Amino acid sequence: MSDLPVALPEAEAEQQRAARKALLEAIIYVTEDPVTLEQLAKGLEWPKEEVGALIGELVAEHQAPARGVEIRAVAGGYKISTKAEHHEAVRQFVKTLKPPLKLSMAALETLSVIAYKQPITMPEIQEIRGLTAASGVVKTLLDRKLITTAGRKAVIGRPILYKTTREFLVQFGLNDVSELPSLKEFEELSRAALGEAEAALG
Amino acid sequence: MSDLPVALPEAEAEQQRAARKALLEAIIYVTEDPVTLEQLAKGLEWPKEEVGALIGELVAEHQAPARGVEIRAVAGGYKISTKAEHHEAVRQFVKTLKPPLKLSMAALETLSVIAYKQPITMPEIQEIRGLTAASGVVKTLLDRKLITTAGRKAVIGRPILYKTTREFLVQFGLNDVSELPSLKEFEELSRAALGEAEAALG
Amino acid sequence: MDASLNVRLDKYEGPLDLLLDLIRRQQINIYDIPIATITSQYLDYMRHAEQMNVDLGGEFVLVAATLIQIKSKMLLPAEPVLPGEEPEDPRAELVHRMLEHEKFKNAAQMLQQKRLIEENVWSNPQISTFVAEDEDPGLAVSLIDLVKTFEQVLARAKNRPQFEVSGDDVTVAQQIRYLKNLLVASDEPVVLQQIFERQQGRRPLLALFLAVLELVRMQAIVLRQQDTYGEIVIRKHKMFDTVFQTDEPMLAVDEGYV
Repeated sequence: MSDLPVALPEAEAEQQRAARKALLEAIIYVTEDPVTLEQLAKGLEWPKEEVGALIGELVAEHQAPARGVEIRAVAGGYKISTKAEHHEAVRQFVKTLKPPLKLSMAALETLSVIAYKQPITMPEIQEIRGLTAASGVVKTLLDRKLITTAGRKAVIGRPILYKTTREFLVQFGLNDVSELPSLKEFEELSRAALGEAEAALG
Repeated sequence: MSDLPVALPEAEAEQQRAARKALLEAIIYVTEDPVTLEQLAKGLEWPKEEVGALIGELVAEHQAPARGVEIRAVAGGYKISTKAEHHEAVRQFVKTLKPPLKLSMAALETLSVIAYKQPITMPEIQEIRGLTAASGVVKTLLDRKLITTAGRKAVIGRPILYKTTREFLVQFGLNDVSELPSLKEFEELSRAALGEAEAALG
Repeated sequence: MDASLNVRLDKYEGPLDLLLDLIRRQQINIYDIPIATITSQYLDYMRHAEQMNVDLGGEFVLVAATLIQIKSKMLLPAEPVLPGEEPEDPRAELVHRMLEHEKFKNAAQMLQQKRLIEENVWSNPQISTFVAEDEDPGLAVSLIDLVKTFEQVLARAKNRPQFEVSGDDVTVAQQIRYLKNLLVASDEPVVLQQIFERQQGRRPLLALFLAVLELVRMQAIVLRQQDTYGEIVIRKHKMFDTVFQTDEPMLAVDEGYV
């Protein structure tokens, strides 16, 4: 029998212990900077000794070989991270993931001009974008196989024409270039969005 | 004694199992987009069935009350996050982690129409919602990347078809659109709510 | 009319919403709507909205017409039906539409609850520590980004002449905005000489020169010259985005060069 007035029955105490450990794990998991014992004790209003003891248990449990992450004491606080022994394998795995198509703003602009105005030459792209430098971007798009050449235009200088590729269609989930939303359709959507916003304000 | 030539002694097999589970946990911990069974099996060059079985064990183990994070099936993949039951306490420590996705009721209704009837055109959405102006809301949903275009419908005017995105699944914690409760269930709800006067009177 | 039925002027999303609300608040069985009562309540609401200068839109009028039509049909003797055939209820079509609408309202609420759960869980992926640094950052793009971007390019093209030929009244602030837009839209450094050559007249040229100096002072841009007498190029300073986060620096410039 416990002689403390606030003592809980054993099962209940065990439950509370589990719940507190879980919450500590959750907090250490989400916080960006290592979170200190003091921050945890103060923020949760739990006794510092108890927080320390629970974290000790968490650290030990994460050491098990079947666990992929560990809790480490870093810069006076605690932080969850993957174990060093897995780093190489994780790095290898991340490389196998197909990254989503990412483009810089300049590349996206150029690609949109080519998509809607194809076939189109470099001077024409520059004219529409109002910028002198676009060749680097076109090279990037060619490298990514989003665009390809489509012969030469029969004007002075015979500049190369560019068009979008099959890969472009795949990346943007299109069956055909004719499926591109027309500018008119998009403008109607935008106008409607503006109109409705005004109505909501008015 | 095992009669398979490649079979490992039991202890060694157990060790390998633990190590693989740990690595899976590390990978799911690290990746931002929900990582799929296929990606894991392919990237690690392990049998898909084994990966599935190990993840099943991981999911179950994280359910324990003393664990603060869980592995959830979202958008066809797996993702680690804190448990919803800890949200209040965790929020205190991470005031700025996640900007909330604020959607009006009109946007949510349009989104639900698209989710259940996809792929669907704007006129069809307007028909169901009984409203002429729904395009502004559709634009908002497009901007938030919750829906995207899905080609055009082969009817007069070739209107654009819309469907929900992977981002929609992630934002709403769904594994798959088929996980949505059936419309029939909602119909029964409506009938119960709007027809109950009959029962009371009859 | 019952005083408790005072129309709520907080917006209904549409006529079906209004009808559903009238039915629910009076605990009416949707399969047996007292069409005359509901029609008059509906029209009252419309009149009220009109008095308050609330524009309800065409769909409300359309449903009003439907209600009146149903009401008149119900007054007529029922059309004779063949034995075994159910007599047609003029209200059936509207009821179906209301139930359909209600169904998606429920679905929307379900989505909202799901979203609420997602708002209450956090994830802290660490993938950045495992991705090679040399990968170009860029934005993940979708089809909609493509259209949106093209629209922006065209809008810029439409507005461009204002900067370049508007002659005498070009201000330093305008030139700063012009430079800013150029730099935002371009991955590559901008060649100073080329943009100077595009200016027409002394005043825009002077304003552009002052704009370049201003931007250097604000730490929004840096000027680089590779070789002596070589081309001078403008690049974004690493503070570029910070500088343009607020309108303050622009307002200061507007005041400084009146």
